[in-house]
Amino acid sequence: MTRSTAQPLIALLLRDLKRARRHGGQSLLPLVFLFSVVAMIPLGIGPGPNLLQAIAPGMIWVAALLSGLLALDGLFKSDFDDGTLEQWWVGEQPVVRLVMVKLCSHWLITALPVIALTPIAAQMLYLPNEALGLLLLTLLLGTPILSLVGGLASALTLGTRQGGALLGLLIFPLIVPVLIFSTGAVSAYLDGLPVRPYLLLLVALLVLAMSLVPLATAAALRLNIE
Amino acid sequence: MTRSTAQPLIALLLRDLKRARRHGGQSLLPLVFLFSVVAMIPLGIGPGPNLLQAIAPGMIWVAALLSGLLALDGLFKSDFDDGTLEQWWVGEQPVVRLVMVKLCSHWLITALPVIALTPIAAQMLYLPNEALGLLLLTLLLGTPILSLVGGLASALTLGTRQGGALLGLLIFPLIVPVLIFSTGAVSAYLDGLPVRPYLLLLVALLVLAMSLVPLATAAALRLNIE
Amino acid sequence: MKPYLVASQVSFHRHSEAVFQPVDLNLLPAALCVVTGANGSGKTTLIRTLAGILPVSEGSLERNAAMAFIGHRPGIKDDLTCIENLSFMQRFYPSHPTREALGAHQALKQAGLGCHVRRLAGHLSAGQRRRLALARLLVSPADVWLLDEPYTSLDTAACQWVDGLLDHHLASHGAAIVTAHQRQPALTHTIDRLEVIAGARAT
Amino acid sequence: MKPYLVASQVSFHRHSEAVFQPVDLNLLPAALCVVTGANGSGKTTLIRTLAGILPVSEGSLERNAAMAFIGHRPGIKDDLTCIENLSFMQRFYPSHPTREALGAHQALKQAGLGCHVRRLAGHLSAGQRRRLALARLLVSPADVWLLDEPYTSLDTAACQWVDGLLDHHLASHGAAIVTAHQRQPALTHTIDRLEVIAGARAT
Amino acid sequence: MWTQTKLAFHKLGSPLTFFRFAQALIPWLWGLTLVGLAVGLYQALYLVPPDYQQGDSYRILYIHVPAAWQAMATYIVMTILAVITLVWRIRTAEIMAMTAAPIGAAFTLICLVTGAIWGRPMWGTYWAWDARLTSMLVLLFIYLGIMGLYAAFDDRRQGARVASILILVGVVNIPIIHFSVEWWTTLHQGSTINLFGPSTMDPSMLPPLIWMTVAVKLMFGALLLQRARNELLEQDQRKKWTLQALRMSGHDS
Ligand code: HEM
Ligand SMILES: Nc1ncnc2c1ncn2[C@@H]1O[C@H](COP(=O)(O)OP(=O)(O)OP(=O)(O)O)[C@@H](O)[C@H]1O
Ligand SMILES: Nc1ncnc2c1ncn2[C@@H]1O[C@H](COP(=O)(O)OP(=O)(O)OP(=O)(O)O)[C@@H](O)[C@H]1O
Ligand SMILES: [Mg+2]
Ligand SMILES: [Mg+2]
Repeated sequence: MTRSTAQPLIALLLRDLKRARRHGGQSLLPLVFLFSVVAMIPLGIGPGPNLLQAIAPGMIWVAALLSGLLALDGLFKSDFDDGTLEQWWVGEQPVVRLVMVKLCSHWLITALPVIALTPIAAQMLYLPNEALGLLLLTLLLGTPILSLVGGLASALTLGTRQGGALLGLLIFPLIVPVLIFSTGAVSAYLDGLPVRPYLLLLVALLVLAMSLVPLATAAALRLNIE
Repeated sequence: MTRSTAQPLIALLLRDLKRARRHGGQSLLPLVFLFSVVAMIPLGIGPGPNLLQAIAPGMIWVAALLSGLLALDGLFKSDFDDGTLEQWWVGEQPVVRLVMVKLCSHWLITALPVIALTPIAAQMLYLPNEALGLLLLTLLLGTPILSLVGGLASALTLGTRQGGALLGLLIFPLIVPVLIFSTGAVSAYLDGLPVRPYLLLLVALLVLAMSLVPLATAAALRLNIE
Repeated sequence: MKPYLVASQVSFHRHSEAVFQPVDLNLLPAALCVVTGANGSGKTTLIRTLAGILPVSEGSLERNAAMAFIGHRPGIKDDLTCIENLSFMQRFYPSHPTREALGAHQALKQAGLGCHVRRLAGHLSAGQRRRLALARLLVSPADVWLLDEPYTSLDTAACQWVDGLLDHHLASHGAAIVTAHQRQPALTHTIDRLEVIAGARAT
Repeated sequence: MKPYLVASQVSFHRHSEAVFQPVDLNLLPAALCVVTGANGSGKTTLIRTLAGILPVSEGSLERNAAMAFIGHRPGIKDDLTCIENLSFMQRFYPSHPTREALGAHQALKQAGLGCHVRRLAGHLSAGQRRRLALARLLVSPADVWLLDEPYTSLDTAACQWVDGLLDHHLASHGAAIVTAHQRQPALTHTIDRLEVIAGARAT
Repeated sequence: MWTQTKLAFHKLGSPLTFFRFAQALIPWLWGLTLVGLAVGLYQALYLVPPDYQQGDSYRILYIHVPAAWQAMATYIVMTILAVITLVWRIRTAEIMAMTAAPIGAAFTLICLVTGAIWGRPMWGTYWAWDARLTSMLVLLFIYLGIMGLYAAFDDRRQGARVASILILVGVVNIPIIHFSVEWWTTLHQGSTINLFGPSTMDPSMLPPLIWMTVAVKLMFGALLLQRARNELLEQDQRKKWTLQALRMSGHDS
């Protein structure tokens, strides 16, 4: 990719990050959620380290999920409403690339803050250090899948067509396995069971999503623009 | 209130409900969240009824909260952006009433579905039936406070670009107590402690919020459309 | 005849500075006032002040009539159909009891949207959207119309339709304040003009 | 001279019916084509088809030039300032290498927004927004301009500015397709006209 | 009578009068604050005997309690200013209300931190979701919310008015903080100090508390006037009265 073709992509990424920083809340809200959960759970169920350990991965994953979902609404919608999106087909830039940039910025805005603060939350929930590494690995493998699948869902639901909401719903079940495998991996580790199968599954899902979803998303956007 | 003054209010309520039904997703997402959590938690921490019981109120409350927050973005924003909101000050209709209608529709769209499905979720998490009644009571008392406070916060931040971040900052301090007292009531019940103080507190908060917040919200909207 | 609207030395301040220079206006029944001025001179701000949306920062404003304000963003919901939008407007905006009101279907037909009744408003063309917004004047009539650039995006036929609406409104003792840049109202009634000049700071 | 754009019997179908009747067009360098037609006749749809946003349903379309399309909704972000919006456009839209491009600040000044550089785009007046949208033509020039109602909301001075831009563009062998309802381009160059007629179903 | 008060109000509200008033008062306030702090701290740290139960750790009370009281008093002052802002739209009131918020936040933070430090030896934990502790934390967030909201508006006056609404709503938290120990008896102790009647506290422990409380009040006054004056000067850099005021106080330029 030469400098001139990369420039629009970089511009798009930087603009999205700037707008996200300006709005802030979207990435702050899940963090607040994460920490209020971390602070509240010990109150609710007593501060037994074992129990907290068991819940930790689930809570952190829910925060990541939440973060991703909250920001999904505006992913393509705002560009669609104000006419930026249709410009994607005027230029020569392949739309798949633009889609990937969008997904990338979604991941940076929503998943990265949660991942960055995971070590602290894990500490507060008594997660052993080795398990923390594994948890981070599952987050790094799994959150991009969330962004990809979420992006596809929001592309499908973009138009005012009523079927959209339904299609979106069909997509969400795709996310549940990611959640289950990721938290499963950490529980397996804590129970002394092998974690490789879980990780391999996540990797497979990620590779699949990465190769298929951007194309599908671009096609969905195109259809919705008509 | 005569028929002619009530008519615009009813029209507004029906329109908002119709649009929400058309979009669907907003009230479905939190339900999906609720059930994926309900399905996942036993996987993460093992299916001990006691443990699940302890977590149940928290999870259901988080789903209600999520539901409320997801829809908050569009509460006044969409009317503000397309110019319906400014019309509120052209007519003779007191704005406080219109605000109350809006909050009402927000509650119907976001809280009601969660409350309606709570019995099922509670069943899946082994919550005893009497505790379920209490949980429903706290939801009925607490979720209107969420809608009220959320509405105020989104009115206050309407004209700013930091919208989201501020929204979180404004909402959480006011909402965390509601969450704590509500889940606290159920835990106290499960531990055989008195729950009256918690409920009285919720009632007090609700009455306070009902009497103050609509006025403040109307004033905040007025200042923000300048 | 009592004026519908009396403004004396009205101005609106933002960042503690006047957006436009103080305005005097006396709107009698059957009068049409066309507001002109360069881009950014404050026409929209003035008309929103007169409508009661913005507070009067200085001067005094007296409003004695039911008003209908149609601005750049006329409050059309893209996810509702034309008829749903219009029926909502019909019920939401107060309709002056002594003025004749049309049904929503009839109003749509008059606005030339007869065969788009069940189309989503988000799928309308720019001119069709504006027609839909203006159709509100038919379903919930008011004494004073405040129209911010009503001719925007309209074709010749629609412009003439708007002229006809205005003429009929004035004939039945209504009054209107209209801003316009390119196309000016072409009526049988006489027209007052008001030039808005930007305040001190804006240039 | 090779034409920038050749359309023969182009049409776009929605719900399996043509939105507008098939169009023939041969856009040579230094040519300006004004598209006219009633509201809802399909001007915007045609211009979006020519831009490549909508697929050609029938007929054939050949595009040999870099294009800039500015529609009713020109992709301005309300939560960014004027200069942030324009700098983004400058980098996002490909700039034709052989054409001269202005800096974002200079372009804003030319568009008459010199003293609104750091104002949020959401706070601009309607005309100022359109000026901002059009300023894009200065910062990332293209061979063919597709302008959907560029004169909307503009005052006399700004309309003349747009005329000047078009004149200059044509003089430097650019071409443009413009839709217009009320104000028509007033140029020194000759102008072609294309009347769009609604397809079978729409009336 | 009414119109006269209103006139007097607007007179004090004019930036120049306010500037003169503040300029005259600030040095006195700071002077008295220092005296009060010196006497109070000396008594608190040297004169008062150790507690028979808590030893020396209770001495943190002399910071904790005045800070807690000031955190709440600041909010009440802000509430009054917010009413003035919304009803009469007096600019100096707007500015004072907004500049008071960070000061209140600071006192709240001091109260929270000293309370947490004290809580460790007393209750065996830094933090618990006790009603008073929670409501005090909420107060901190309200202060932060007010500051954030004010900062989020480009138009300062608009921001001040919107934030004033938040101030008015948030005031319900103040009685909750104060009465929480009576309504829900949990960790935090109830009122032991009664300035206008018999306290349940040892009388010898009282004087330093009074000294510290008064000193903190004066400090608040000084900080508020100073911050408000600076903000006013900054906002009005280019106004006529600013030059006049600066010339008056010997800043020729
Ligand atoms: C983070 C923890 C704490 C917070 C947020 C806190 C907050 C407060 C507040 C807001 C007040 C003023 C109440 C009023 O006058 O209405 C207060 C007073 C007081 N606090 Fe604390 N406190 C904390 C910890 C403690 C601890 C650990 C102790 C010692 C056991 C303590 C002892 C006192 C006493 C003696 C008073 C004066 C009560 C009176 O007579 O009104 N506090 N605290
Ligand atoms: N919310 C706002 N915040 C700050 N400035 C604003 C805001 N709204 C409008 N302005 C500024 O106030 C001035 C007047 O705007 P207004 O919309 O009234 O102009 P107008 O005369 O209607 O222009 P146009 O002919 O372009 O519609 C403009 O310079 C505009 O940039
Ligand atoms: N997304 C859509 N779905 C269905 N119909 C549409 C959609 N977009 C436009 N139409 C219809 O297609 C027709 C042509 O619309 P178009 O926007 O091209 O008209 P136009 O000539 O630009 O009109 P105007 O002068 O009002 O801008 C209209 O009848 C419109 O209602
Ligand atoms: Mg305008
Ligand atoms: Mg069009």
